[in-house]
Amino acid sequence: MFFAGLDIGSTITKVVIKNEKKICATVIKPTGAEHRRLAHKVMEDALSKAGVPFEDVDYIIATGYGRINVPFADRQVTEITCHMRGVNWLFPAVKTIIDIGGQDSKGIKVENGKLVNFIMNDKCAAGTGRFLEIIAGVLGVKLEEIGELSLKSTRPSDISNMCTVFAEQEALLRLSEGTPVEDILAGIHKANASRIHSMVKKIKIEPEVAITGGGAKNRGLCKALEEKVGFPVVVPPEPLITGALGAALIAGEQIAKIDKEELQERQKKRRLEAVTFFDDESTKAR
Amino acid sequence: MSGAKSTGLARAAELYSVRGQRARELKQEGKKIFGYFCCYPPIEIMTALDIVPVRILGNMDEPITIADGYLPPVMCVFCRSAFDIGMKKSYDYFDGFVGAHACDGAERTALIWTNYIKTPCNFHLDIPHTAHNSAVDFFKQQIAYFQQAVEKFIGQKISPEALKDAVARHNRQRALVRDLYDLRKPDPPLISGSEMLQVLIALMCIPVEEGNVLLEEVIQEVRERPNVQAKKSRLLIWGSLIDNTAFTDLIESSGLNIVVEDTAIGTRPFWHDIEETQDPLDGIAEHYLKEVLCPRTFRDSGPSYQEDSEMRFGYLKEFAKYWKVDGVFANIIRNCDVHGYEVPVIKDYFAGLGLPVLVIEQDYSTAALETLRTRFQAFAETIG
Amino acid sequence: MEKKEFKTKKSAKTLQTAREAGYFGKKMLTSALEAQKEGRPIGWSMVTWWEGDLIAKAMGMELVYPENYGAFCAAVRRAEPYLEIADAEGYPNTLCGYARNCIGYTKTLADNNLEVPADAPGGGLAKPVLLISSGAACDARYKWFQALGRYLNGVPVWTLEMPQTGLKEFYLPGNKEKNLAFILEELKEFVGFLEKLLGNKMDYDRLEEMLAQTLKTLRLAYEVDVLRKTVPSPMVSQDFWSVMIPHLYLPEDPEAYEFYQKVYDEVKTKVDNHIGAIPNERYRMMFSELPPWHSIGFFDDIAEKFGIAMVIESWNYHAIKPMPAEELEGVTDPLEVIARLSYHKFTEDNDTARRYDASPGFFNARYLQWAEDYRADGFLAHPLMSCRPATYTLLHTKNSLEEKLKVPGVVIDGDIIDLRVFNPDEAFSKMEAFVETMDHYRELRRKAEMAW
Amino acid sequence: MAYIAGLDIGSALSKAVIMRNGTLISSSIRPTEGNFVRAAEHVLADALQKAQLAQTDIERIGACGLGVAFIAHPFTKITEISCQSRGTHSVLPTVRTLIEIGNQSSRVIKVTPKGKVADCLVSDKCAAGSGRILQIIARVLGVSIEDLGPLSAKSTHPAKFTTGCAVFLETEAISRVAEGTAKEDIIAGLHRTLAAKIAAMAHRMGVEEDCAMTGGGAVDSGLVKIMEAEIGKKILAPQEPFITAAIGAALIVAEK
Ligand SMILES: Nc1ncnc2c1ncn2[C@@H]1O[C@H](COP(=O)(O)OP(=O)(O)O)[C@@H](O)[C@H]1O
Ligand SMILES: Nc1ncnc2c1ncn2[C@@H]1O[C@H](COP(=O)(O)OP(=O)(O)O)[C@@H](O)[C@H]1O
Ligand code: SF4
Ligand code: SF4
Ligand code: SF4
Repeated sequence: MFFAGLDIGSTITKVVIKNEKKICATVIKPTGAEHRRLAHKVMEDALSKAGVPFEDVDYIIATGYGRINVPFADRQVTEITCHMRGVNWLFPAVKTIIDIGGQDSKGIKVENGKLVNFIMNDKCAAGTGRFLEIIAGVLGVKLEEIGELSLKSTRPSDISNMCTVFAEQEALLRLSEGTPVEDILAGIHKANASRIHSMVKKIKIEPEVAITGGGAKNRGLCKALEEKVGFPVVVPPEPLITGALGAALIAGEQIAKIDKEELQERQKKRRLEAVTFFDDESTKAR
Repeated sequence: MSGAKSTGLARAAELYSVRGQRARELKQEGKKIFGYFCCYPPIEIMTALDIVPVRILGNMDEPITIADGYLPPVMCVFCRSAFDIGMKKSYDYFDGFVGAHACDGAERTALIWTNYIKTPCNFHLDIPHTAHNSAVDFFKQQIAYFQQAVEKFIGQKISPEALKDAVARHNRQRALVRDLYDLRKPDPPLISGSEMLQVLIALMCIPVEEGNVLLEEVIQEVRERPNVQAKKSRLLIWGSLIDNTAFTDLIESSGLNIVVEDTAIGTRPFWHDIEETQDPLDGIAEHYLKEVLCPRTFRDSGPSYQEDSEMRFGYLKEFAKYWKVDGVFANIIRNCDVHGYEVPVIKDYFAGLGLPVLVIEQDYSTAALETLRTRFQAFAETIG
Repeated sequence: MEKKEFKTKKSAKTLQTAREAGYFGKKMLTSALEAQKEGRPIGWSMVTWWEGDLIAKAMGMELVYPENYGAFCAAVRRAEPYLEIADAEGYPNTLCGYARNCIGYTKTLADNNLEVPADAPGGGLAKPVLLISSGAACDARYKWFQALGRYLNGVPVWTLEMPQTGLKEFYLPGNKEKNLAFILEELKEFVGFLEKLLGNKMDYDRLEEMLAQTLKTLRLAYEVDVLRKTVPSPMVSQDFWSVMIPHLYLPEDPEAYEFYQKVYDEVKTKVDNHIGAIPNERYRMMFSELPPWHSIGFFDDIAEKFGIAMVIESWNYHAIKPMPAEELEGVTDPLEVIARLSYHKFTEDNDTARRYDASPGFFNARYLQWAEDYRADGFLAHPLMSCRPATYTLLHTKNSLEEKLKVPGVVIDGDIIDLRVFNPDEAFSKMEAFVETMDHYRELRRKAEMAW
Repeated sequence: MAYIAGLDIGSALSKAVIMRNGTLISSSIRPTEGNFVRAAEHVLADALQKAQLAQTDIERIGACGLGVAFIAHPFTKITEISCQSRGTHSVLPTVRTLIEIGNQSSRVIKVTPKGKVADCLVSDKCAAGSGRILQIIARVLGVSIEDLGPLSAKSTHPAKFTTGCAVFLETEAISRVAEGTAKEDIIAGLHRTLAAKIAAMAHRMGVEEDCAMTGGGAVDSGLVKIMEAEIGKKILAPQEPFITAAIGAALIVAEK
């Protein structure tokens, strides 16, 4: 039996294909602005990587920001539940998850494998991965490198503006003043971590704490967050896929609840194809 | 509006979507229209003089622009929106304006309103903060002043009979609303939260008799139609009001059925009848101060935290049981303080009942709704 | 958000007496801590404008004011941790800053078995047996104490009533007397409640004594306000916010009266010798409503740089105008005196409001009157992120002042406690531009032949 | 009478003017591109060259803008608000309300008949409602900012945006493009979102006629039109909406 989880994030799309025992394949690709048409492509990639034909996948769950644009998914589940399940499978002792995605950041509380509380910010780019992307862009440093670079700083500069746009300008001013890039970056990471921390704090941060999402790939950010949290945090080996993994796990559970016939019925109807319609309001006549 | 008169839910939907329409028509026919703020001004007094009471609401679809020159952004967004569309002439057909010292926001908005939006008749109703007996007496006196002011404006006195009759008609409306609420008891409920909201708002902008007819039609229609709702987790909404179906639609399309709402548009104005007292004003004062359960009224504290909560929120336990609620959405319009202060307490209380609570502070704007979808879906997954 | 270190220093008070006022703040806190040691009952009270506190004190309670404690914590930059606790407890972070500070503090108190935590700023607030809240002026003032029930299990809350009729309604025949009767009725209930709670009887003689002293102190505080109309201003807001403590919280204390006499003398000497509080007064401004306690030094900066004297401020915190004699004629019941006194606070500006056709009286008409009396050139509106009542009417007042009296206003966002909003640099550059504005409006007033 | 320079080193654009006796001799605009030192140096050099002057001919420099600290020559710093007000007044003397839409913040300024500031409001913590998005969307769509207006006018179903955040607005606009929403509708939707934000500021201050718009936003006739509808008043735009602050800086420093 095979199950798949697709996490169509705002920035990155992740797929996990699993069987009862192990993860068979994972794929990580940029989402791109055309994500509505591309879900099937990443799925194909994952399938060929796992060597599993589409027909053999028994249950597919889509999650993430673009979860409604996966026509071949059996069910949609929010990324909050999926991250929770994924992390719980990897680290059963974790009680607090801090997920830093491209367009939002979240705090998730887990108890006995159940989602008990969550909080999220998706109103303001400050405190999200996007914030760091923008700063990396103006400073001309690769996103993958800003974390490491920031760790070299000895005197983090003080970034007083919270707004992404203002902070971007502030970073440029510092640069013009001759402040070393690593100090600016360290300051930026501190500011971002503090923003995320003050949000997640509202649901009480209890150990153990895991950081997931693309933000967790950034060691500088993780360190800054750890300092804020006040005790060590764990980071999954591949923090990007916890959502997709959780989705695949839930898919596995779902199968148990469905009888064979219905399953086959579903599989027959399913097509691995692109979304062709747009349900966007602005393209509809009102 | 179409020539052929629609009935029942369709009519409610119409009245809901063009809110001032019916009142404007009635004004053409020579009726007087009064706008009132929040659910505290006694509409019975207006009805007794054949005035049409229209509840002042905001508009979540309309960005707040003009109000920014008068009401600072830290003020309750609902109040700001109401004032904003007031300044944009949405309520230019009012013959009277009844402000009330309900909560700070409502009070200050009303006071400032009268400086900038002129209506022939104005009254500001003071409402005490406690429900002590002396407070009820005081409130009764204020209502009497209100009555006199309206009588003077119309040029006619209200006879005790007329007032009793108005109370009876409004009580009838309350009873019908409760009947309609009963139809949400089955699982899935027979009427959706959005439909309910349309009906309730429709009631708030038409005369009471028309409302009662509408309710009877709706009840019959809902009873007779096949149940089209899907089975989903059952949600109780507590807190600041919701006055736009875009919001309830969002919730109900996220795996939740709204089955009861303890808000100023939901159960609060309708849950208790006014007692038909010798002097009708006694029953009216008692009702609004003691039985309209907005946290703006301070109820004397209980001997312990638990008993205090029980005294204040015991009715919610009943609600939760009666409608077989699975979870609670605590809706806080940003800067609505009287509800904001209750958040931890209400969470404690529902936790005691084993019910999870989703708290959302929202900005009273449909543009910002979509981003809430994930929150509702995740909540549905938590309780599902 | 990361805390920002402000460069602004603590305010340099211009009055000698203002520097001595800190004594009273400490006195309040330490008396309560002593009372606790002695086993006397402690109450936490809102500012009730003399409605409830005198009564409780006459019953032998020692009162502390969490509102004032909030300002204190902010002034010594110790409020942040408490705000964070309140945040974590789930209170929206837009609620009243004083309330959130107090909720945070009370949580630490509860976590410490209701013993005052050793590191509490200023020695902390001792555990109360009663919370006296008030329906006057803002909802926070009863919702907040009600919320404390989570931490002070079983400590009763009593909410005092204060009618708040509209302006027109105030003048309806008989309404005023009915309002007063309602307050009186409630005060009697309150006394009954206290007697039951504390198990002793009200000492009416003591109450009368306290009341007499209070009236004396308030009158004197008012006289100081009158002196402040002088040009150049002998005493600025920075001083007022210090010296108000005794008359606002301890008016019945003979020491407060003595202190105020010293204040009066000092201000009078300055008036007689034409000495301004700031050396180069060029602009006279009014401030509304509650100040950024953490950055009061800002006012010194703008005084120094632009010659701006803050000549009058904070309606909230001022003593009342003395009541007309006939108001108290034949009134013997001290509770009725109290009812009239407190009610006067909220209605004393109604006649003014009527004259200007500007409601509400308090928070709006008051500033129109002040603008004329104090010859104000400008109005500094300080919308607070977390205090709504003091913010709601600001823009309306700003509009009224511009329209009716050609006095312009400037809006500078900030907060009483929260450091997140106030940015001294930006505020400073706004003031720089506003100075030009005041010049312009001065011209307009001159053309309209206004008195100043 | 000597020459006076006015500099406005903004976050997106740096501007310089050279003036004499209150008349404009030359001006220059160049992108700041994150290097404030270079931008300040070059923009002034450009303006000098156009006027065929040397640095030594300049008696005084008045300057404002985010990057003001990076000007290499001695100068007097003046607040941007005063500069905008004064500069706009000099080109459009009847203006009483000035709406400036810059790259990271927007401002509404009330101007006295003498060109001084009567009141002002600045969006200074959040870039929602700033002009930044215009530049970005123009680049994404491959059109110039001047073209946005005419395109926006053609829209029949302006797109709805669910965010006000300047950063997310950009992301949302880009995904609309990818989804195939018509250019016109995206632009018109953006214009509406921006205009509602800015109009609220304008209302907060009270709008007195005449009104004018300066800064990057003024180049976009579509935004100007929608703003006119929002505030119900005609809006003038100076011929060179970018350099008003620089002119103001020069004028003010000349008087000192
Ligand atoms: N190698 C990396 N180093 C640093 N940051 C990264 C890296 N990869 C991804 N990110 C960050 O992760 C974010 C995307 O995270 P993700 O959890 O996939 O979000 P979403 O689910 O919204 O797409 C990007 O905005 C980026 O900031
Ligand atoms: N050629 C251009 N290059 C850059 N920005 C432009 C251009 N034309 C118009 N703009 C607009 O002008 C804005 C910059 O306006 P400006 O008032 O100069 O801001 P700042 O002073 O912050 O640099 C940009 O955000 C953009 O919207
Ligand atoms: S908080 Fe209560 S009193 Fe205030 S508007 Fe809402 S329902 Fe009315
Ligand atoms: S007046 Fe303001 S500061 Fe005082 S309690 Fe009320 S909300 Fe808080
Ligand atoms: S502060 Fe900046 S990042 Fe946040 S919403 Fe505003 S524009 Fe976006």
